[in-house]
Amino acid sequence: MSDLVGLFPYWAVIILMMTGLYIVIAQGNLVKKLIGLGIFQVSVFVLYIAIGVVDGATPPILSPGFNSYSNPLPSVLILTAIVVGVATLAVGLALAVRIRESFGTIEEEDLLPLTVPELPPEPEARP
Amino acid sequence: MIAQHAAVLVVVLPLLCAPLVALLRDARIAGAAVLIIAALDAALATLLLCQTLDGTVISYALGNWAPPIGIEYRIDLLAAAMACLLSYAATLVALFLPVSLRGTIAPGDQPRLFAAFLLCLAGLVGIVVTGDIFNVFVFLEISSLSTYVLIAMGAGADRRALTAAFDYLVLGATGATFFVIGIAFLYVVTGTLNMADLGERMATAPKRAVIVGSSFIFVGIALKAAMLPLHRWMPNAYAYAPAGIGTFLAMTATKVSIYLLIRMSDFVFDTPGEIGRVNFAALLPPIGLAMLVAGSVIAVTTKDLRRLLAYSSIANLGLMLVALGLGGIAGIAAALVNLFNHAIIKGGMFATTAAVLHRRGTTRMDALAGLSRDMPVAFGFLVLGGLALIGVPLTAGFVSKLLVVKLAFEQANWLVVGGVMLTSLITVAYVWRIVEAGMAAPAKTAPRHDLHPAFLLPVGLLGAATIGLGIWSEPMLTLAGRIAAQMIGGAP
Amino acid sequence: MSPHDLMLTAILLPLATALLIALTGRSPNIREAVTLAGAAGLAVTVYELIAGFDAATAQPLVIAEILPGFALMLRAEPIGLVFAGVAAGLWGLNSLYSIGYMRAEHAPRQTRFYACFALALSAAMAIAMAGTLATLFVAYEVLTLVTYPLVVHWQTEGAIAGARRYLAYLLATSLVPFLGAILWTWIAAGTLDFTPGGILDGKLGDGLLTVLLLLFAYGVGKAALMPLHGWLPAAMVAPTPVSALLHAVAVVKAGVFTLLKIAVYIFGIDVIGRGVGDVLIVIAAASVIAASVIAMTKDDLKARLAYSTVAQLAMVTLAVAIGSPLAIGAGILQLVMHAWGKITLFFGAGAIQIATHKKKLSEISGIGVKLPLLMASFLVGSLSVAGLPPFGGMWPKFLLLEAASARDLYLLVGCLGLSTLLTLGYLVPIFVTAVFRKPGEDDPHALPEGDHGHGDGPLPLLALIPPVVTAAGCVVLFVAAPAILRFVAPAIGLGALP
Amino acid sequence: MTEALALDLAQLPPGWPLLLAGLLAGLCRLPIAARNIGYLGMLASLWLMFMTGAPAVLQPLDAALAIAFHLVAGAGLMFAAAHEDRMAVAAGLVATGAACAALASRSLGGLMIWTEVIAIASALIVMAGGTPAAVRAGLAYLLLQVLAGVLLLIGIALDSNGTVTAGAFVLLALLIKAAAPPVHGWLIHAYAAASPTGSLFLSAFATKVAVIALARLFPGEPALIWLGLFMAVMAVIPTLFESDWRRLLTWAVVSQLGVMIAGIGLGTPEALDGVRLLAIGHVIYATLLFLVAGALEARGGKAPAGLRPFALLAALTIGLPGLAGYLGKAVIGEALIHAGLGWADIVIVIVGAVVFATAGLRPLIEKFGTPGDDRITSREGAAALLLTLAGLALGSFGGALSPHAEIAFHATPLIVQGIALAVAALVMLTPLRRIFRQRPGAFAALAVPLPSWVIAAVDGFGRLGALLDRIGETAGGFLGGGGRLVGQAAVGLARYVSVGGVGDGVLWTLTVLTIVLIVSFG
Repeated sequence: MSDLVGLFPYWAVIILMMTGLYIVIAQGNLVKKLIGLGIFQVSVFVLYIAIGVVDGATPPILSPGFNSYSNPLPSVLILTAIVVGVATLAVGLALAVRIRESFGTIEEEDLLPLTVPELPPEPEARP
Repeated sequence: MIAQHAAVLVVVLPLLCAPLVALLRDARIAGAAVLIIAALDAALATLLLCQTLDGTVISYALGNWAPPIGIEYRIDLLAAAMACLLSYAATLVALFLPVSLRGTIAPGDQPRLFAAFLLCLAGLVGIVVTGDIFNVFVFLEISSLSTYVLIAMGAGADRRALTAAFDYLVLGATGATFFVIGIAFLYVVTGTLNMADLGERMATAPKRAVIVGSSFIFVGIALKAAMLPLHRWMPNAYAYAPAGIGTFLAMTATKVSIYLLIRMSDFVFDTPGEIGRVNFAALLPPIGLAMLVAGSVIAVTTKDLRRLLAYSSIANLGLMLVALGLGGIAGIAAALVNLFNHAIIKGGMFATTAAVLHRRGTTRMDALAGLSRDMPVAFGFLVLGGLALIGVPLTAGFVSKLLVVKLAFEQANWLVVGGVMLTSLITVAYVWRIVEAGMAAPAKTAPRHDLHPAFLLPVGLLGAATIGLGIWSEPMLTLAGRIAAQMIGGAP
Repeated sequence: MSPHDLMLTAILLPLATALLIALTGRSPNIREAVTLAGAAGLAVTVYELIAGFDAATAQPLVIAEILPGFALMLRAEPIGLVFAGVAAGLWGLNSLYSIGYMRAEHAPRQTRFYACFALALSAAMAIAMAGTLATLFVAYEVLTLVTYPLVVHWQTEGAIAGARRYLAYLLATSLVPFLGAILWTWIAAGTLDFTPGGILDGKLGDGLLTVLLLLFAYGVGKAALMPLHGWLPAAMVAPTPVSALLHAVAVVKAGVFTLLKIAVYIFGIDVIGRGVGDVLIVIAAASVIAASVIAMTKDDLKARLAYSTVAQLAMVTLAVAIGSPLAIGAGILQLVMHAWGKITLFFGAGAIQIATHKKKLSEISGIGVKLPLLMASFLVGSLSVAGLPPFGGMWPKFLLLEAASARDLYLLVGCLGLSTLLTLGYLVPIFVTAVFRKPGEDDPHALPEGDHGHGDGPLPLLALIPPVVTAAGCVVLFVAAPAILRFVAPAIGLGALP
Repeated sequence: MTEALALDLAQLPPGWPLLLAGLLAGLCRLPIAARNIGYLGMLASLWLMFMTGAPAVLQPLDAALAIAFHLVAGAGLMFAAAHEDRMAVAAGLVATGAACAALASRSLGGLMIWTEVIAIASALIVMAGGTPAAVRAGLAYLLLQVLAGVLLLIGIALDSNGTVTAGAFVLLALLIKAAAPPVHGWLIHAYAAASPTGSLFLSAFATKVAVIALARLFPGEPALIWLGLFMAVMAVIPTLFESDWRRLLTWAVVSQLGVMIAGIGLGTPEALDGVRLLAIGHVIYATLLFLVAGALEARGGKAPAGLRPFALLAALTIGLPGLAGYLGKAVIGEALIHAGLGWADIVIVIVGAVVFATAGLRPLIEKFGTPGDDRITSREGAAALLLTLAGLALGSFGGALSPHAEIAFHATPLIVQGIALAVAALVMLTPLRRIFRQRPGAFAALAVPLPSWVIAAVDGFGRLGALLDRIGETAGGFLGGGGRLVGQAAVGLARYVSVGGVGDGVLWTLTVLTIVLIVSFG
């Protein structure tokens, strides 16, 4: 039972991951899918940070008076991961905007019939 | 000096030049710049290949931080060969990219497209060159993001490129995140990110974490390699991207994932034939055969030439996975031969399709009528590529298919033998759809001008390589053999 | 020139001719001259090869090594040279005929036609000179692909459909059963080289050998063994000179030639003779009878000749299946005799089509009056294919009868006798209808007496000479047959001549 | 077999000039040119065979038969002058050459080859008859002769490894070619349907060569005697009732062949000589009769002036001693008596008499009633004269050919023959001949196998072919349908996996992850 409490962060990771994936799968709106994706990536960040924690150690920021720090490497990795996450979100949202402009909708149900492979190609409707 | 730093330069050069190209005003200069950069990159890659040809492994510590702390670039024969493939592909595509973009992309946007193209090249070469597993993830994301942008750029010709890019983005991001989760588990139990180190410490690591980690990594790579259930993004991506980009993706995108599969299974987990407990022999042949059959069958029913070639690529990927699944030095060598030959054949066909698109504005099958009369040279190269796909002797396709079938025959794996041979019949079906579409009498007499001279060099080179490697396949076989031996022989 | 150079020239000369034809596409006369020159050159080269051939000094010539053990290697040996002689000999005649035919029909795309023709011959030569099963397979595939543009020449809807079926059969049979059999042989015997006495003896049990032989028999789609013969009638959409090439000179001959070489150099004659070929004997005999019988029902001349070819080819397969040296000798002779006999018939059918624009048997009653010489050569061709004595066709049937009776296969003897009668049953009526029946006698939509057919252009001389020459060839071959048999005897271990 | 064909140019078969002439005649347009080539070829062949001192390939009797063949060819050429039939002339010459070569061939193989050539040439002659019936008869002729050829081929193939059945096949083949009873119909229909010139050439070669071959290979077969006698008697009955002269003659030919076969059956050297003599005689008088009948028929049944004497002569040569027909029959008769089969000799004499009456006298009386308007051409007269002289030469100087021939001058056979002829003449000249009412095509049913049967037998296979074709189609359709079904199923499955929104993609990713986990942990 005691280690169950200790595993709290990992439970958080799993919950966040599942909600994130659920949103991506279930939601029809493209922007909501991106939000779900964001949540899913956040769960990974939490996982990495949870790995690096050392009991009784301070976060890995050099400051006088503390000599035991948590493992800095996961935190560093997550910096990069966050940058990647943000970039992906940016591109995703940009795409959503362009889809809204040319298709007039960002609901997946409406988009599907318009993007059937058999249709002849139509150039994008310039605003 | 250059030779010594070639390992990092091959990545840094396109990475740094990308923003510079983005800033250029004039599209023509940007196009030329991309060509020069790609050519330089190819030269560097060739240099690397020469250095590693005799088996030496170049280890380049970034910023002089010694591994396992610092990020280390390990270039062995496989990495060098893949780098060459990527940079040569980029150079060939750069040759005709400016011409093929003229109709669809506004001149103002073209420099930014070239920048994304260079970024994608840098990312792919980075994956191949780096020895650090998290670094692989970073480069994976760089290449993926630039690919999403490149595909979205195809919206000028067909607005469905946007939704294709969006789908690929969501799936790609999910796949990459799975990959990172996998790395997290491996890092937890081994404490290092350097692949070579991972390989050594993996043996003593606790089993469950390794299994979960390896499963996540396998699924991440599977998604990037468009394995069967996860291949939705690929046909739309190849079909709706601008023609030149489609060619580059066809020659490189999924090949890098196959590289990762080989790298992970033989290098990181040092257990050739499986990643952690994900046993290749059990998993890959069924998936490969399923891809072979599904890809070929849908290819027969597609209405657009580029979608047909995309599904054909799925089928060929299946063949590579089957080869990997058969395992052993011969298995990996067969997979590599397949990889390189398919890149050449499919590259040639996509380039020809780009030329047809440039002239006729569409690649729908019914719009191909009269191709044999109006564009005989293009039609000739399409037929040549088709024959190579079928695996007709004197073409590279025959060599690669024969290797896989002979290996399966020797292992008395009748399912694979039967599967590969029967799907070559389905291949005949969809290749002959192209030939007959080309031969049908054209509705109206289109102007009789063949493919644009810019396409002639890449298409010609790739066509010649298809035939050349079909007859004189000895160099390709020795290269693949050496790589496989190096893989399986001594991991570090 | 050394044998090796001769072999190379035999293959490269048609290739060069094809290129030259492509270049001189603009001016038809030069292009035709190039074709004829190429044909003549090839005939001389092959003649020198045959004349200068002796088994001792025939060394292999390796060109390229596609895979370790899967090499492109040439080696001259008697059976190959006989096939090369047939193909080279008939190319000139066929080209002469094509010039007459294509110009009379004002056919489009003639440059591509002649170029592909030359390429087909180059592939046929490569098949003839192949030293390993690998080279033979490569040349076999090239022949299939090179003849596709010939079959689809008119590029009408029907032509494309027919050509599609042609290619589907040939590629499907060669990519799956044939390649499978080659791989199985490669792994079982370790090598693919053609070695006298065969390489499979002792490597596989008799049961497996039978299966392998069947795999080869059906793998070689060009031998058009029944149920898988569909491509041959389908290829009738091609212009007649192509049908002549396909069904008499190159394609089907390559098929049965492959079976002969596999029987002699891969299995070894005595291995097949041990009873390995018995199942194939039954299939081939049934195929002979069934094809001849179906041929009788065909009203279209070329379809009838196509089924006749299926029947005659099944006889060579029968010879392979019997597996005694005498039978193999019969197979080789049938290959030669059928080539000359059948090409005469196709020339005849084509000439009838040019002169009277008629394709059906029911329509051609009474046209013999205008084409006496053509119909005479058609009769000679028919009798030779049927196997009546004064013409070459008699030899293979007689040797087959002898081989069959030597192995006490009396039912087979009956079959062969019946097949001669059936062949007469479907070939002679063509001659009889054309020459002896009055126009419109039993022709439902006969033209009224006054109108002798619209535009009955006179038969161009170029389309008349080849049939007569090949008909004469049948008679000459009747006398030359023992010489051919003696030339091939050492290779197939045939002791005394019958 | 191969030695039979070791045809180096020096040692060509005896009849080769005729073969060459036949081919050339076929090619040139002008009938006159064709005939001149024919004469040239004939003379060259004769000169080559006998004058150049070439080794005596043929024994005296066979040589005589060869000369007879050449005479027939000559007569045919002369007769053809009046009647336009180019195909018959060319094919006839080829048949003559082939017949000579067949006589000279030493081995069974050579015989088979040349009999086939005769068969092909004769079939062409029949088909050149011009009427649909002629075409059918010709086709049936060819099919039956080729069947015989094939049986011969099988016989040769079998006897190369010495099985007993070989002989049976060869015998059966030769009997078919010699128009033995069950299979004699082809001769009746073929000779009746041919053109007048054609019938001249036909009657000589095919059957005679077969008879000579039988004589060489199967002398002394007891069964043949009975077969021969039955054939002779059976064939002579229809001649009584047949009104059409040409069909009547064909029945006469069959009956005379029966006599020859009976002689062969006896097998004694005397009998064999008799057979050969009868063969030579029969060649001459049969051709003469066909010539006269042809001339008559060509003029629509009204006899031209000047034909009557030749018709009389032709009738006489059938049986009158001293002429062609008598000698052979007498020798065979004597041979039968010596062998103790006296009654058989009487049967032969009676048959001979009846043939003389029905084939010779009756038509003479009935058909030459009202003289026609035009005269016979000089060529026809010359041809008839040539043949009668030949008959005379054979009849009187037959002795030179074989020792047994001198019995022709013995008293008893002369008397018996004389009585028989007298009785026959009596019956024919008086109104008694009314009892045998004549109508054309009498006893046609006996001329089994009818051409239509033979062709139907071969075409019957066509129905089997149509059936197989249909089976092929349905099987193809069925397989095609099956193939399409599997294809659609595969496409449906493949599409199910690849179509759908992004969400499905991620869902699939999760499922794959779970599968991989299970597999790895498993």
